[in-house]
Amino acid sequence: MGPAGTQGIGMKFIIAIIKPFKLDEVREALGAIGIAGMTVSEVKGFGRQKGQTEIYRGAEYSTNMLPKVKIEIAASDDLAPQVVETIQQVASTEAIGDGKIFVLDLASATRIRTGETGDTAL
Amino acid sequence: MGPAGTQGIGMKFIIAIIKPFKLDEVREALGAIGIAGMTVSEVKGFGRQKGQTEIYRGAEYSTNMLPKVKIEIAASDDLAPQVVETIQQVASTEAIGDGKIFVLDLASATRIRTGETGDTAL
Amino acid sequence: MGPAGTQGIGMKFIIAIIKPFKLDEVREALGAIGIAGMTVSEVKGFGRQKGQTEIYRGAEYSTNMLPKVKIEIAASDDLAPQVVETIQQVASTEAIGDGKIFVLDLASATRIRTGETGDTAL
Amino acid sequence: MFRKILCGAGALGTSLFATAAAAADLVKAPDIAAQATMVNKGDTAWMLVSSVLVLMMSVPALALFYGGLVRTKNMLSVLMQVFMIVCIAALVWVGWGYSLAFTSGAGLEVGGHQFIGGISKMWLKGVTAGTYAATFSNNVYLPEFVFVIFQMTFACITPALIVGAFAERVKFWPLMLFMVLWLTAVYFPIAHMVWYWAGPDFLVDAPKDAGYLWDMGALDFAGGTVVHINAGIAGLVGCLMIGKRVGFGKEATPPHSMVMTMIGAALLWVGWFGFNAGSNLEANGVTAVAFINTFVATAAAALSWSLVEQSHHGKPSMLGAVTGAVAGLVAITPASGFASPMTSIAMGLIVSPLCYLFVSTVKNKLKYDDTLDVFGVHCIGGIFGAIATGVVAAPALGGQGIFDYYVFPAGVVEYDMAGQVWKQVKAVLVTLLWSGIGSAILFYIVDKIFGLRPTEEAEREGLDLSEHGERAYNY
Amino acid sequence: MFRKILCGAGALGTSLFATAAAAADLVKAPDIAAQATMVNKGDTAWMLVSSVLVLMMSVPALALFYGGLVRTKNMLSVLMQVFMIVCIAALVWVGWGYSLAFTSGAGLEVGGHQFIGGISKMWLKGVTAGTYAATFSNNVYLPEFVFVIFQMTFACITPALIVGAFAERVKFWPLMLFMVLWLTAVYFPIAHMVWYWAGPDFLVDAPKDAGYLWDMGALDFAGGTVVHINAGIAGLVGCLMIGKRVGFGKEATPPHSMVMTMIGAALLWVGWFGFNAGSNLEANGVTAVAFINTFVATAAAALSWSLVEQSHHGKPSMLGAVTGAVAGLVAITPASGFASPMTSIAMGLIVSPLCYLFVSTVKNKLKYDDTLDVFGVHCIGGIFGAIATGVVAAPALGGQGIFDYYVFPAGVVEYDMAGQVWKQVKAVLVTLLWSGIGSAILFYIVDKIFGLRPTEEAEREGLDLSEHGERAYNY
Amino acid sequence: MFRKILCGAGALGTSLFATAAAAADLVKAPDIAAQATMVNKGDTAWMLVSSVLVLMMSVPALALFYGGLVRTKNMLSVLMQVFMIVCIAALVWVGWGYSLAFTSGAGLEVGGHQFIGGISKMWLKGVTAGTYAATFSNNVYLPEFVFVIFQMTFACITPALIVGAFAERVKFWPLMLFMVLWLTAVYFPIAHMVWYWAGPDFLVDAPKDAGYLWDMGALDFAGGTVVHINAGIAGLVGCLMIGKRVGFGKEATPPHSMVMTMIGAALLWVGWFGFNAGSNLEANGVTAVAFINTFVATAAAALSWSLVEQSHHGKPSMLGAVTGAVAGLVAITPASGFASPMTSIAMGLIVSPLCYLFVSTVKNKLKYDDTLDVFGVHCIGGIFGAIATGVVAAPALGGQGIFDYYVFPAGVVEYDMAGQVWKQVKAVLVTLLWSGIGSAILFYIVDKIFGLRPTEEAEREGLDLSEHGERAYNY
Ligand SMILES: Nc1ncnc2c1ncn2[C@@H]1O[C@H](COP(=O)(O)OP(=O)(O)O)[C@@H](O)[C@H]1O
Ligand SMILES: Nc1ncnc2c1ncn2[C@@H]1O[C@H](COP(=O)(O)OP(=O)(O)O)[C@@H](O)[C@H]1O
Ligand SMILES: Nc1ncnc2c1ncn2[C@@H]1O[C@H](COP(=O)(O)OP(=O)(O)O)[C@@H](O)[C@H]1O
Repeated sequence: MGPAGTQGIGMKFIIAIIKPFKLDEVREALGAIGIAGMTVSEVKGFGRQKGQTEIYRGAEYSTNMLPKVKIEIAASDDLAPQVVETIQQVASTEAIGDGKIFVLDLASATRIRTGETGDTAL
Repeated sequence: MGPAGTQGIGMKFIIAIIKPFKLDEVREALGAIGIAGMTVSEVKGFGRQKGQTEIYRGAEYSTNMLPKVKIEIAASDDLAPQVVETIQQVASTEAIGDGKIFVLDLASATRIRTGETGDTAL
Repeated sequence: MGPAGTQGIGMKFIIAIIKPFKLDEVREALGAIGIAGMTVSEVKGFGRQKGQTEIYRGAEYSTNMLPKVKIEIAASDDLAPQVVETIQQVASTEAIGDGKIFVLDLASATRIRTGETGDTAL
Repeated sequence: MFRKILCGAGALGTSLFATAAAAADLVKAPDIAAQATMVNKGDTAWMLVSSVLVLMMSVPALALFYGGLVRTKNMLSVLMQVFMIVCIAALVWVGWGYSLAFTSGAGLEVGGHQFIGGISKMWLKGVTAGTYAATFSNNVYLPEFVFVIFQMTFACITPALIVGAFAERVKFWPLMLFMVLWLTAVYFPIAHMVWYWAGPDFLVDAPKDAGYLWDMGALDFAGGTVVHINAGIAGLVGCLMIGKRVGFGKEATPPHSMVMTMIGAALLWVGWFGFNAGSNLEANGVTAVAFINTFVATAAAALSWSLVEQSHHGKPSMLGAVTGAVAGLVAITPASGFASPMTSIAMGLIVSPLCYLFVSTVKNKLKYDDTLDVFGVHCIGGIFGAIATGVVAAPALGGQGIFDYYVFPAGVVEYDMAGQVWKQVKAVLVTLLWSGIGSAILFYIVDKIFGLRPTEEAEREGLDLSEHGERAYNY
Repeated sequence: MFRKILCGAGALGTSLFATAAAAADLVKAPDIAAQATMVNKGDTAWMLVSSVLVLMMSVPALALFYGGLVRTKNMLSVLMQVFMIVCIAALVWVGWGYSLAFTSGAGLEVGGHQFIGGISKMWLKGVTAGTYAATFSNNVYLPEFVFVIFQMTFACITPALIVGAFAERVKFWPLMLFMVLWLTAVYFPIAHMVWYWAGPDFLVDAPKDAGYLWDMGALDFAGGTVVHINAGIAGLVGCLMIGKRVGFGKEATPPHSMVMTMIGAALLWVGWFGFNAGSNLEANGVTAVAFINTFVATAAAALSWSLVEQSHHGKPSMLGAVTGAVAGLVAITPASGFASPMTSIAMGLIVSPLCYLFVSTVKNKLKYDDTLDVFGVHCIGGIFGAIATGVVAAPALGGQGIFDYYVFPAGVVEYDMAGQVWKQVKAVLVTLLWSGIGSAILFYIVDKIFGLRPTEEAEREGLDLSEHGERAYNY
Repeated sequence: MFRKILCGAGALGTSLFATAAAAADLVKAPDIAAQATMVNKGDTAWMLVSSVLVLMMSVPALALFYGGLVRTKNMLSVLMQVFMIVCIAALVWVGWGYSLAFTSGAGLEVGGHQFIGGISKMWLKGVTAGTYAATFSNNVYLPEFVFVIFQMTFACITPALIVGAFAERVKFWPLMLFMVLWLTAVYFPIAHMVWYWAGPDFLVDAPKDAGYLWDMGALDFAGGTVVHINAGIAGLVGCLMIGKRVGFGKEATPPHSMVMTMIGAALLWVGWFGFNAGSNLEANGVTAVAFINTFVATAAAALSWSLVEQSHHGKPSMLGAVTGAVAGLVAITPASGFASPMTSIAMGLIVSPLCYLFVSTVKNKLKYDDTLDVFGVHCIGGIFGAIATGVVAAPALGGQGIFDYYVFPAGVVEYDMAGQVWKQVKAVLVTLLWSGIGSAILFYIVDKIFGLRPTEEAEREGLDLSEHGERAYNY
């Protein structure tokens, strides 16, 4: 629908779930390949990785919910594979629970300040 | 763009907004149909459901923003409808504000630990 | 996959990153064009905007991570451009860091309470 | 607040010598003008400070200790309940509580007065800046208002202790009403039975002018029976009658802020010195005994709970340590002015495993939903402490022994440990029965008339919003 | 810190008998060596503890009470303002404050001294471990440093109260400068007018050696005029002159942490016993009167605010309860050593609806942005309390009455309620005018020269980052 | 807790006159029955309150001050370490600490006793409600338990100070073991050396019955050497031997809750009056001197740190202000009973820039990871304070001077500033060496046998979960 779509400049929306302490490293590495912006949030992850058992007085809470960080990055089709690869390499500790990278197609992007659209908006 | 796309194994990215106290039940039900992982975050929802009026000294704050939980699940095309159905059934209290389930197409998925892609990465 | 897809009524999933203090205004403006619901979360943004330098005893922390608010809105194809435009106009302060609006295609939407799908679920 | 205490030669000497030249000069049944000369400003200062400390135990300490352990959505309800109970109890205390607890009852001859006091001082009638209250030493007095205040802080915290047992699932105003009734029908009578007596300069001429359990010879220095067993059993009854929380046993309910719980526990410890050492009513050597016992029993109990957890779960938790500390404080309370530091340590070491057993195993087995372990910590710890008091008070174990106030001036008596323990057991049983049955009746009445339980929806949403219309945090 | 108090036979007796054998032995105008023998360590202990408690009222109590009510982004600015005001006020106090407030001014004959003291004790010149300060009893003294300290804590908290009125929108250093000026030109004069006098052993020979309002006979036991009305009106002037917050009335500004507010309120209550009961300067029966009045007035006001909210909104909020408690504390402050417990309860019950009216209806009508209701609670509550003091002090109502210090030894006088109320009203008006006008001038000057208001951008970002470069929480 | 103090005519007079008619009546070496008559309840009340305040400094104050500065995932570990150290130290204190610190050592003739006391009072043998401890005034006594308690609170907080230096990276139980050893081998000997002496009524007949540094004439009113230098240097050694945190210098580690840090700092200030003014052991004019000095030095240091930050970074931070306050408290500690308010202000103004230099520049240069600046604030501030004490005690500067206890009754002596400063320097060096070397040996031993450092994974996950199995917050 958006102008980006009509312009035919493809973009991807990349969602990566990583271990929290890897965030700084990932950010630096992405900066190095020219990613200027991203949006980060704290999430809880549920997967194969087992969480710590927590005990409060008598009661044990063994939760599989573990703190993770979610990174969202809009990138042009050209840059996207490199972004995925960089995250995968930097965020990996080769231990279970390192997380996932999901890639979705992005129909359009707009910079609020200027109203620019397409990949110049990123 | 990713190998998943080229492999032709379709995947969906499912976003569900539910009432917080339903989370445990939903997780269990999804586990039962074979969903091994998901990512959860706390959000605030705005919709038809009316929030409580809060009063601080003289001032009343009546907000429609209500605490909700967002679940994100990547699933293969096969499993996706079942996921949607399960969530819909378990999370429903038949009261206003139960939430929504959105499904998007997923272009690719990568497991950070191993670099695997496609639905084996899930 | 979902019935919405089959029904052929297109929908978009709009993700906007804005400055926190603009949230109330944006919500009102969207209400005015008929957006009944949305989901909001607190995120941290990384971009061109420079953050404040924080100093704790000797150590300086100059982070580019700034508090932002993420709004997620599912809307029918018809309404989506208007949503994007409204957000862009209302959230803009013409200062760096105003944020972005991303639009993705939405394959299906379900209302948990009723099980309705398609744009009537929104 | 205790009976027949042996002040020890030195301590007794202290207080006597500070006000009078020698025991020979002691005045029997001094009149009010004489009493005015028997007040020491050091005692007054100490007792006022102690009162401040005990108030701090309720707000903010107990409120935070409890509040940190509930879920975010119920935080304010706990803070509000504790805060408002303190307010209401203070008003009830000056209204009729002080009179019912600390005046001689009608019917002295038939003995009914031994269960409840009279109404002569309702609304503090007759209490002025120039009336005095007795201490545990002959010819040592306090301004009566000081005693009224100190005891008021006890009447404020005891009902507040109860709410932990059914936190997260009770309606506010009915609970407040219950507390007014409970104070009147349960707390004041028990306080009268345990702590009321005519005072050391007067008892000898009116030997029956004392509460039932005091007269029987039961020891309770600072409130093992009156405060902890009393509140603990009321809590158990309440949690059974109100029922389990929605989702109990299914949903995880981890404490929302262990930091608040730690602040609360630390301030409870700090304030408890007013509670225990203040209960000596004077600032002398025995006060210091009560103080150090309170200190080391707590330390020992915190350590001991951590060791139990280490051996049971492989990790000592902070919640465990502070729970142990509170258990130690509860246990030492009735014994604080009687024990020695070494027997206090022993009590601390023992009470934690005991309470741990109740809090983890017994509670899980019996499946009652005592949200914040009021029964497991306060009632069990209180029972242990009350009975152990009979042992550790023994001079043979370094204890302070007991004092005979039926002679003038008061003097030391032989210590009969078995006899004393038996008196302690009887006092425990009387308290359990009176409070257990009384509380059950009152919960029943209030529930029938006003309903104690919020709707399931209100409970799910959290009491902060549904009962108070606010939210604890808006970060 | 009050005038002409009737200590009551017993209380007076207490202090006299503790230091001297009989009233006949009382020494008029004792020299310093004699004063040294008239010090009681119980009083010293009590007054030092009271000072500790009042400091705790500022930090952390007031800081948290206020801080919890602002938005997260301004939390540290509030904590910092309160903390630094306390520090600066302490330095100003030992610099020139004590001298300006508590020495006899120059020009005794022309009366100018009645508005401000002299400079003879600047930098605490001449104050040593061996100089003494008078109390309200003949021949009872305190080490002078104890009095300096106690009064210092009052000079620290009063300016800190003001900042709540314009929280979230003021620049740090200009505010600090304002406070130095305000203490000097507003607080010290008013403290001198209300609380300065030659003392009970000296007044009789120098009957004009007293502050203007003291001399007029206005009663202010612990600071209704000097502290609360004074700070409250300064706050109102400040919030009007600094202007409304950006987004006021449009953006929701719910308190970011009600838990901090509750901790603050509870510790304010706890500390306020030092403030009120400490203001008796001795540890005796009247001290206990001030203490219990402070306790029950607060309890009644908290309950009463909750009842108003229940009837108005259908729910009692925790913020309401603690706001009521603070209103009760404010109201009882000037009356604490004069009222009886029952009239204190009445004052508590009345003050809450009154403040509620201002905080909700009046403020919303007039649309001034008194962020934390400094005017609505402290000024209104203070005015009510100051005037009501004239009523509740009446012995006919159980009050302590007033004492004539113009004879030696001091003795009781007839009580004229109408006359006393009128004196109270005059004292309120003088305070409102002096502080209102003085504050306006000082705000104007500081604003013109340095600017009090941060830029809109800085305000939006929050003062924590823009003024202090830090963030309250990094969870 | 200090030596040879000039109480000042008035202050001395106070205590003497309160208990005896005139100096002529003073009793040399009074027996226990005589001592019983020399106890003042005002002193007892004050010292018990001071003990409560010092306990509050550890829990919750220090725990929160430190805890707020670490990352969320390590919050509970800090709270737990501080809480449990207090518990264990209390038990060790009554076990053997009091005896090793405050009894005369064996071998009085050969001088070995000057470094460590004896074992005669292990498990508090012989200490009862009727034994007494000396103060700094002739013929003024405290119940011995009061002194045991007060000193216990010092033994509790000192080891707790250390943990800040290696917060976020230490194993719990090995740390607890280290603390037991450190108290025994480092703290008790230094306390004995600095604070042990026979008392003013006995020293004259046993002039060698005093600790090594006391005997040398080093002044330490409330613990500059014993507490702050001692803990500060142990912290530095610990942080060097345990090593830097994983990610040190790379990952940002902003404090997780400045609010907790502020609450902690404020309560430290509040409690420190018990620490410093309590160290006078009586409630008199000198107590008030120590109190006001503690107040204004802190205020000056907080202001001064803010000014340094303003000029260096353009913004005064709240963390800076409270860090300055703590630095001021540390600096004034050894001098509190000796300085005047004006020299205390000077000390406060100077100590902040000094500590600031260490905390920012020096630490960053030398790259040691002293997580919470235990060395930079406590050791550096302590050294400055200890040495400056030799200056500010001079009567010429308004100081209290020193007192000669080798005569009876004790009297004033000439003040030799250069000589005194040199004694102070020697005391600092002895403390640095004893504690530095002793700590290094103990850390080494514990590390070899049990390991002090958690695994990298445990550290990354956070000590709350890995060491204690809980989470601080579950909002
Ligand atoms: N199907 C999924 N959909 C969305 N998020 C997932 C999914 N599976 C895993 N995740 C996220 O990835 C994180 C890591 O997954 P996990 O199975 O523990 O380890 P690994 O990625 O090493 O296989 C989870 O904590 C969760 O946040
Ligand atoms: N158009 C939308 N886009 C994104 N999220 C929505 C939208 N509409 C509703 N939501 C989310 O779903 C939640 C529930 O919606 P609401 O309208 O209150 O009730 P219901 O789902 O029962 O119709 C909202 O709180 C919000 O989080
Ligand atoms: N490529 C991107 N992908 C996802 N989010 C982005 C991206 N670039 C910017 N953002 C988000 O938008 C916010 C504003 O971006 P910024 O570059 O600071 O200013 P502007 O939007 O004015 O260009 C960022 O804080 C971040 O949350």
